[in-house]
Amino acid sequence: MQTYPYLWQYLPLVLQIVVAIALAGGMVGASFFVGKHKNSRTKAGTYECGMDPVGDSRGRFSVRFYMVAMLFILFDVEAVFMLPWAVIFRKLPGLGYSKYFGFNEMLVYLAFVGVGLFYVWKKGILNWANDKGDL
Amino acid sequence: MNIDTSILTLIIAVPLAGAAVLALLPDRGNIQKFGALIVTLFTLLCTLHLPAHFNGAAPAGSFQFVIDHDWITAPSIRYHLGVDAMSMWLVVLTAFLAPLGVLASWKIPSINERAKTFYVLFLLQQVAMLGLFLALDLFLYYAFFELSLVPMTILIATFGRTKNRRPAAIKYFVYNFIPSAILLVGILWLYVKTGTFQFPALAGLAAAHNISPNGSALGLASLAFLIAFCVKVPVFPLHGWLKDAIVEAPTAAVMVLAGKTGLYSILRFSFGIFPEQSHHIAPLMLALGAIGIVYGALIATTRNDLKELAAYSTLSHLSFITLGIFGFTIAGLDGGIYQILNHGISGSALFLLLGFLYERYGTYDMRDLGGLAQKLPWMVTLYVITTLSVIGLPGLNSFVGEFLVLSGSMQAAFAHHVFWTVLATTGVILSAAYMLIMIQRVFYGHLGVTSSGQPSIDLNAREHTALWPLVAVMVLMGVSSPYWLHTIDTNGVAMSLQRTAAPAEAPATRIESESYPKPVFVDPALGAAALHQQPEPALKGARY
Amino acid sequence: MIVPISAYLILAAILFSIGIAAFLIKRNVISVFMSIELMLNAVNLTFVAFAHRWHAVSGQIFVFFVMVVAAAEAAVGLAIIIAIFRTRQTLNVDQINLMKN
Amino acid sequence: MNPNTLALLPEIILTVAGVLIMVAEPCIAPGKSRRGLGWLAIVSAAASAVASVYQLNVTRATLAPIHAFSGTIQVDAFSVFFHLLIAGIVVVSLLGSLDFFDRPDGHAGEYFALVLFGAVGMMFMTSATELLMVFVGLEISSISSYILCGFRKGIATGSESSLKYFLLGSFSTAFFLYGIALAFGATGSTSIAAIAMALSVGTNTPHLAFLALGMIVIGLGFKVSAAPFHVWTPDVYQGAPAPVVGLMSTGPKAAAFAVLIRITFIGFPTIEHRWAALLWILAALSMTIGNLGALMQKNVKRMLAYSSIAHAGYLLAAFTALPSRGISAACFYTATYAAMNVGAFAVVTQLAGYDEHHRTVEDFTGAALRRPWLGALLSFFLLSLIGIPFTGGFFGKFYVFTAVVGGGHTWLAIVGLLNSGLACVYYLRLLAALYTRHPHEKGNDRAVFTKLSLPAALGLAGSALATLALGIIPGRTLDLTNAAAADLLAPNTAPYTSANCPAIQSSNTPDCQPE
Amino acid sequence: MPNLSDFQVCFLITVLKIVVVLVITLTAVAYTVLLERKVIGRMQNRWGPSRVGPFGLLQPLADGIKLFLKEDLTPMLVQKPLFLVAPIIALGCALTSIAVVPFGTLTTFKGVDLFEIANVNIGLLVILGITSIGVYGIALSGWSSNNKYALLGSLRATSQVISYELALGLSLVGVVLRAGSLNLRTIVDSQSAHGALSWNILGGFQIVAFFIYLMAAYAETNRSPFDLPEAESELVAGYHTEYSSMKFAMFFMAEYANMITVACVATLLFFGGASSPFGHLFPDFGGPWVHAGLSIFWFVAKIFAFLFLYIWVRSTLPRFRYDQLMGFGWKFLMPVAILNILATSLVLAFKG
Repeated sequence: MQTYPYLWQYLPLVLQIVVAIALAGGMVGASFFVGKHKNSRTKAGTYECGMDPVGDSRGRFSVRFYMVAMLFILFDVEAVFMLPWAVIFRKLPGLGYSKYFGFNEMLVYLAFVGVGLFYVWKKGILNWANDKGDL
Repeated sequence: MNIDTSILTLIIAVPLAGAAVLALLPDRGNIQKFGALIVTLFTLLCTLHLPAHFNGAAPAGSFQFVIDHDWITAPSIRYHLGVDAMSMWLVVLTAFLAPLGVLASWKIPSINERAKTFYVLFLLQQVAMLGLFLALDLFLYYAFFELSLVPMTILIATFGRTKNRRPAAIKYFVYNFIPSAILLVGILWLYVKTGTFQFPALAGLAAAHNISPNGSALGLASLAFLIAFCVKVPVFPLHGWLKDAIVEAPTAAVMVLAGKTGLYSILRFSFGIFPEQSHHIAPLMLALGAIGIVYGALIATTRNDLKELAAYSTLSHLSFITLGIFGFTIAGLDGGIYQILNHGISGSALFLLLGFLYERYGTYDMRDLGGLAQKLPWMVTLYVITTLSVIGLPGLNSFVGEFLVLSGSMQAAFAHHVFWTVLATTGVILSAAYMLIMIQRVFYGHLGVTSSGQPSIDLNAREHTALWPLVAVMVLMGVSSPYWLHTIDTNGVAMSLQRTAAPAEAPATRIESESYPKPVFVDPALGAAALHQQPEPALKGARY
Repeated sequence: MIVPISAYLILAAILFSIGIAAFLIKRNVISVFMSIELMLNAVNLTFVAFAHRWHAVSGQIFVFFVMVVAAAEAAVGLAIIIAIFRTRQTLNVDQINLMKN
Repeated sequence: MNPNTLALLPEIILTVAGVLIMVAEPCIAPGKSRRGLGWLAIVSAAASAVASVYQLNVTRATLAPIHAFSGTIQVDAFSVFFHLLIAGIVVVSLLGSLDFFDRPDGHAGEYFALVLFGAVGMMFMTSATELLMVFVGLEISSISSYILCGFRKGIATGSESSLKYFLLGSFSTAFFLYGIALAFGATGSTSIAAIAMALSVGTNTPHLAFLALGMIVIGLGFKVSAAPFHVWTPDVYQGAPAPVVGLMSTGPKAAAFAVLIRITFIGFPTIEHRWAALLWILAALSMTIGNLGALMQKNVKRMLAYSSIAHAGYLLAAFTALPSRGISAACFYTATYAAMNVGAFAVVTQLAGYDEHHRTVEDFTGAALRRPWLGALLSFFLLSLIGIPFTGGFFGKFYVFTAVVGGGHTWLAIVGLLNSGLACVYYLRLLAALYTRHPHEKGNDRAVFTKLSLPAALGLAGSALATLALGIIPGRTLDLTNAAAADLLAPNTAPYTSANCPAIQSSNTPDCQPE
Repeated sequence: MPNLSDFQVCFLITVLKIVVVLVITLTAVAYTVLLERKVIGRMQNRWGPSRVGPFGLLQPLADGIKLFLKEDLTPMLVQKPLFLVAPIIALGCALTSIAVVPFGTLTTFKGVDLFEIANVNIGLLVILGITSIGVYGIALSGWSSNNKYALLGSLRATSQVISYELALGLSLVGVVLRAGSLNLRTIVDSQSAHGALSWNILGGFQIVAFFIYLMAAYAETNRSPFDLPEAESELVAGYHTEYSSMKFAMFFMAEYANMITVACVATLLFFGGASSPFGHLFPDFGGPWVHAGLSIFWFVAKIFAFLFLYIWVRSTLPRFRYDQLMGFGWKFLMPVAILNILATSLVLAFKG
């Protein structure tokens, strides 16, 4: 069986990305050239059920969305640590660690994640229904 | 426990403990006043132990009542206290003035409002002054040296007389603190070179030329010391803080403000550690002293404000002492040291009297006063005595000091010393002039605006109590000066000779050892023997 | 297809410098914040390049830590930026100057 | 005890307490007092100090430092000294601010928890011997501080200060990290001892090592607010709540200095001549810029911010001294600076109040006459900051400059002491203001000053006593700092082999090409 | 091809694979739409598309041509670059993540894996990563549209997607724990020993993980019952309100492509991928090509089942309320996923 250099396995992935984006871009471009263009003021206006738009649409929105963004960053990064751990978990005893070493370590780690979740929960940030939470 | 070995600790501890107790006591009624009075009197009592048990026959450079304990090991700092004749008298003087200062502050309304603040700070100031005179460890000395700034600054800032008090306080502190930072560099440099902070050890090393081979570094270090001390005195161009501080500070604080500490430091540390360098700079200092005398006197003649006048008079009289000690003659040094004590007594008396006047009339402006002699017979009597003492009337204390100073500087072995001495002598005349004019303007002539409008009450018992001891001492020191000069003389002789001592063993690596005469004496105390080998003009000097 | 390690380092240095420049020039808080992220990523690139040079995995682990910390910082930073936007209604650093006497 | 647990015992205690407090905070009804949580925080900080002492005893008994986590953590007298210092700072700060945030919208529990987490990061920094761990500790402490800066809700300057601190803090972190990356590149390791080992056998890229150290110094220079990296300090200190400033002007600074000491003296001794010159300049600049800047300030907190820049300069001066003296002096100065600065800010906290109605020097006029004890304490701390004898500040300065002169840098000592002379002007302006009678004394001024609570009094007394003790009986502390220096400079016994340090293996044949 | 270098061979085969896969995927997307309409029609007791071609089989083609020829409208107030880039990102990401999916057993030709475009050892991470990037398409489209409906829709979509991404990521950890690898082929191999019995969902006791994954996958693809971002009754058409013509179609295609990817991942992780459900119950027969063909059959069958489930759910369940949606993700799925990880690792540790 033939083997190729390590980095070559990513080559198809890169190609796929290029092709996919080219395809998507091509679609946009093609439809631009194919479709007819007969613009009018009404047509090109913002769609707001036929009314003229009121106010700026990029104004402020609920701070909860920001909260979700922040929580996501934190918890996602925490989740990232679990994948390498999961990959190596079953090999740990073979590396001279005790049977429950991996589990214990993750228990501590998840305890922190859990505390974080509990805190956020208790602070009412996960409560979307009422504004009791202090935001 | 032997009282002799712990008396110095006691002298420092009493006012310190007193301050702590007063800080905890309530600020009500007369508690603070009487407390301060008791503490200061007890301190005085303790200090009187020193002259009573002082061994006058001890050789120069030796210290008595020494206490020497380990304090910090890593930079080797020791709790090392001791006195010789010079510092002993200064300690006694400081302790003596303190109760008088308390009495002087008795009735001042601004002080009575915040009596606790005032007396606690006053006692802390005492601690710093006493510690400064007693410390033989350079670190400890420096600590007290800087500590002495703090209570005074706060006293001026809080109890200053005019709106100008805050700038005056800051000016006072900054003027003294920045040079003292330089002093610290000097001390550190000394420590790094020698590994010790102990003054006796350092003095020995200096006499043996064993501190550093680097002549210019030594010169700079000595300058670091001298500048800090000169500001503290103050010596002529560095006197900027003096007027403001004296004008603002309350009487009790003014009594300890100038003179003693700086001059003592010069005599002890500049001369003790850097004899060679001090001799080098002496001509300049003589000049500054003489200029300071005349400058102070001239400015004083133009002042209308009594406190300003007294401030410049102080500058003038302190410059006398500078002139005397930098002549490096026995007479000059003895006279200088004696004059420090004299100025402490007479100057304090003057400021007390000014303070009493102010309590009565609320002004220091001579134009508002006048014609008080009729109304205040006791005050005028004491005022005149004090003034005469300040001027240097024979029979009173200052005469002895000034005479010795002038004769000493006349014999000094430095260039232009005759010129400077003559210039200084004109200062005596000027001094007499402005002091007598002051008497005339305040006590004689027509009644002033203020003095006519106020009821005049002569000195009361408290004020008499505060003043008479001073007057008594003036007379005593004037007529029986040998008692003091006898003890002080060991210091004077030692200092005048320090330069002649030479290294006992010059290490081969020392470069400058070639520029000095052959090693003869190790102990500066034994340096007197060198007299016979050196044609020293000072030796012919009048020895009273 | 061999890229010398110096190329990675130079690229990283350039990115880092761009980050510094953007930090100093940009006026929008978010842009400033992003320039910091750019600097951190330049550092990551450096780490990876050096990890390759020394055949040491520690450099790559470091990248992991840097990313995590950067994320934590980003969360806090966003919170702070939101807080300041809610009180001041601006994200221009020149207008956030209440304390210049 | 498991060495891993033992090595992190103080941190573990603080973490557990912090987590408990954090979890408890939202469970307590809003509006209820959080004092209990505060006391828990204080007790845990004290417990961590006890744990540090225990660590010290263990190292004394075994005559070896505690190594943990494959040599990335090392607990010796040096780390213990800083652990104790940080624990002390935290205890005093918390005592002084127990009631500060205790108001309906205060969330004091979060404050306590964040302070503890910050302390965890700082302690971690001081015992980490691996740059990666240092970085993690640095970030833990920094992120807590960023949040704490803006902790007062609805005060615009607070969030502004928080933002500035955050932006410049992250900026400096990037530099620090880049320095680590370059150090890794120069030596193939991020362990401080291994870096030293690799540099000692010679590297083909000596300039890279210096560049790395330069970047690290820049990064840490921001953290300790050394000039010219100080620009954030005044704004941040002005906007942040006073108790937080007291904490963050001392704790993280102490930790950053510990790191700097470890990195420079242990990691890069081979290029000492270069970084000593660098730090000489930084020190002189910091002192001068700090003091000159402080002279212009009217706002008390801004003034103290500049003063802290100047003090960073004095501390940096110690780095130019010989290692044993320099480390000891730097440690000691850190302690004294912490004692007096925490105290000063604790008093400012009390005098200025939550909303800081009293913020300029003029606002403090006569404060000492109305509140004699607070005024006396503040003046005491100010005197210590000036460097008046019989206070810690004086002895610290004295000790540092003895070391500096001993290291042959007399001119730096002169610059430093002249600067301290200059510094007395602005300290004194405040001091004199405290004791000046107000030109038109207002009777209602008294009401504005809050009453001093018992914990605050305890905290103030603690820092005042510490400042005094460091000035009068510094012997014990000096023993500890000397032991710290000795431990740090002792030949390294960490489990480093050449296997951990690729630079040693391949220093002759650098393999720069990917396969 | 004897005169071609290794690299050129590899490159050519790869390009060929990509073209084939993309064609199939896009066709599948088109016919998934048809399938959905048909199935829902039947479930709602109507016919669904039936006019264009036999059984309406040409309907997707007709739709495509119609959309392609429509006027490409760019409203005045949009931020043009972002407005253009958003659909490209959405579709590009959707089409990219299929690259690491192995749809058949390992069959190599000249050392190149035929049934997987890119056999990378972190395949699972690649899928997660590219899916995350897809969020940008949604966020940017809403932001650039300068339309309140679009903005709200995209905000909702974004926060929903990133929220459920956590649960999704965590649910996969159990599978990774069992397989000890992030390589999708290895994961599939780890559950092909005994057919359906060794699938993660059954033999691996990852049924909890599967359900978490299922919920999260619905939310990730903005499908009913989590299709709040495009809730017609509230937001017109959500984030693609302002899009028309092909750009609108691209969002549509991206959604269905994502559905297919998600179905692929579910199959790979929980249902043994391309392996037969009967394992070794039956003796091997046929050569490698038969094997390959069979494996692809199983794979497609599983995906089809999964897609059918999607459609079934859509026609059955009503839409969530937004607070319920977020609460469900954060307060239920997250903790359960964490517990699942702990339980799985504990069992694995216990078994050694």
